[in-house]
Amino acid sequence: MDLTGAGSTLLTRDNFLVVELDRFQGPLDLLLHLIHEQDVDIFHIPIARITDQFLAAIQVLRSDQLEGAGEFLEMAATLIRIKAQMLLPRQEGEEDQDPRAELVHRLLEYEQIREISNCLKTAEAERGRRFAKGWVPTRPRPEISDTPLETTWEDVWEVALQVALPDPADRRHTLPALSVSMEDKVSLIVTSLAEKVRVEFSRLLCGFEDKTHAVMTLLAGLELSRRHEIFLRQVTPFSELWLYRRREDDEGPPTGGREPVPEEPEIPRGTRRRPPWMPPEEDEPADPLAVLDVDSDDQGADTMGWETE
Amino acid sequence: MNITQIVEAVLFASDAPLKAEEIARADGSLDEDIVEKAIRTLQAQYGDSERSFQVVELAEGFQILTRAEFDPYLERFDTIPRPSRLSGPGLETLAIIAYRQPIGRIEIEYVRGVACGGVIRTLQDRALVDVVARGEGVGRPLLYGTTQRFLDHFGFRSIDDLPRAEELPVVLRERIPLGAEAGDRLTSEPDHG
Amino acid sequence: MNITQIVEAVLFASDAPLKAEEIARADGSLDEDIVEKAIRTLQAQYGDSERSFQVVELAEGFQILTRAEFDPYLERFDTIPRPSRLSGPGLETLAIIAYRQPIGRIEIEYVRGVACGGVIRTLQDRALVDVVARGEGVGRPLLYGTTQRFLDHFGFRSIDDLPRAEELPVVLRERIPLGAEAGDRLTSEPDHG
Repeated sequence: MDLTGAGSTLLTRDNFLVVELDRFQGPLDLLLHLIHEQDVDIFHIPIARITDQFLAAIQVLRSDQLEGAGEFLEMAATLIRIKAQMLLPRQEGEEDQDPRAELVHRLLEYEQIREISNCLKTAEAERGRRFAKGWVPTRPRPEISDTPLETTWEDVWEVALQVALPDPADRRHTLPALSVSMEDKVSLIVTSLAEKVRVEFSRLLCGFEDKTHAVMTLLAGLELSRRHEIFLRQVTPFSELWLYRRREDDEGPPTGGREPVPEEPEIPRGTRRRPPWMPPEEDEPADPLAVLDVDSDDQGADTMGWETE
Repeated sequence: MNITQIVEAVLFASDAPLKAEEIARADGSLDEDIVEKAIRTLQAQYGDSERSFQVVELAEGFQILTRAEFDPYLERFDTIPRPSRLSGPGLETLAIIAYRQPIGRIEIEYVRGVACGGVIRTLQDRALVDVVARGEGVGRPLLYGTTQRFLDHFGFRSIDDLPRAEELPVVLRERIPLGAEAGDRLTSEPDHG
Repeated sequence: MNITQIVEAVLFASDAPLKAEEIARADGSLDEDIVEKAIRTLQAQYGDSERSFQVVELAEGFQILTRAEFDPYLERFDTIPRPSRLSGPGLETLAIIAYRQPIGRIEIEYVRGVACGGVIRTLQDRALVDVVARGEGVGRPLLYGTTQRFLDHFGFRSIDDLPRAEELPVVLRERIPLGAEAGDRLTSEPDHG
């Protein structure tokens, strides 16, 4: 369709009509505007004039490449078609159908929709003046467990299928200083005492540089003593602290007169079994259980430290 | 602890309108009638004690809302959530859907004369409209209708609260089949002139 | 429209606790003292008329909240509390506990390869798992298992109902001692010899 020719001439002739297309929501909106501007009876639209004005108005569309230009062009085509039909002589016997009928119908309907839109706008504004209680917890301190859980069993199941033991090769071998656990030390003492009757505290610290190990070992010793699994003995202040295995039939520590005889502690160094939890002298990975991947997704603060109760 | 208090607690704690039968679920001693009676009691109590809020019938349910005249005092609080207003195209599209539901996109676009896919999606995102059925025609088009949220957003009790059909001109009351290719059919409709 | 009503409207509509000086912003006629007086008036009115809500002073300010004794009636309304989902780590930890209970934290961490204290606490907060026993071994570790709420939520009658265990990965299916290669400290009583 050639809009350029018709449009440019009409624009000069009807340039009293300045139309900002951005203001319009579409071709029907623009048409209604043109009709109302000129106080035209919607049922008797002067189709030739309105068509010319419409074409002139959408000139800007072509240059601006506005989104929705096609809709305006489509309407332009419809108007041109109606204009042409209006010029044709009515044939005898044919239903007296005004070519404008559909357009009028659409315009009326659209106008109605706009009226309803305005009603909605008013209702929206009125409703907007009233407020529901802002969402607040219904109680001062709601338990997290009070909130509904949307997780389904399927969610759990899917993850369950993925659970696999991590490949030991993938594990990062960082041993944070804080990961000294009393469990480890209890285990160290118990294992050491599995082979012998008693063990020196200092020997339990062999290979552990950090002071934390000493503290935890002492605590483990006290704990085992409390549980009557071992007893502790130190002859004089600052002398070696001995940890003794306690058998079921044991009554208590050896009596004062029978101090530990020196022959006990000696063990062939080379044959001492390295407990599995004890870091070996070499740089090979230590006990995987003591290995903590601190960079992982979990809250890193909770390390494998001493389980508090 | 009496029934009115229980109903009040439930209404108070909810962040959306609740139907009487939903409220009744709070306790075995309640049913729909009892709840509605309790709500009338609350409405009277709030009125008598000049509370700044009321129990309002809304979106086929009940909700406690502040009275409109306090709006000016609430304006400056950013802790008070305000729903955003709809745009012109949004309102137009919603008007068409509200009056002609269930309705497909093509018909909406015919009435508005412009493409509406984006607007409909926005309205769906805001839960004001939703797909309510599929059409019979080619491709079984999606048909849209309004939601409870729509009623809530505009403060309507039900869809009957919309301006009544009698108040509308002839054209809208007639459910003429509309569509992209309905132009021919339309011109053969009885003359509206 | 009086000051007490204005303060009430602001308190009601806000979705966060407000301090007296914040509430005072609603109107030029208000200051902190006036607001606090109004709040005391409201507290008295709500008390006298036996409202099911009250104005509560929290660390962050004032809020209108339902009284705690109505909690049981509010539990079944899904419009009230915000639903939430478990995270990926939460799901995995829950799966491990469900299929291998009772299980200690060290073992869970062994399977997951990461620290799990926080996740376990979250699951405990949600009442999906809890401490069900103490281990026999050294340090008497806490052992976790699933709760009645877990069964209710996922719709199982008992732990034995957990479905399709035969499809599970070996680590969850078989009661092999976890961390066996690391020594027997986790699963067997140390030999006191």
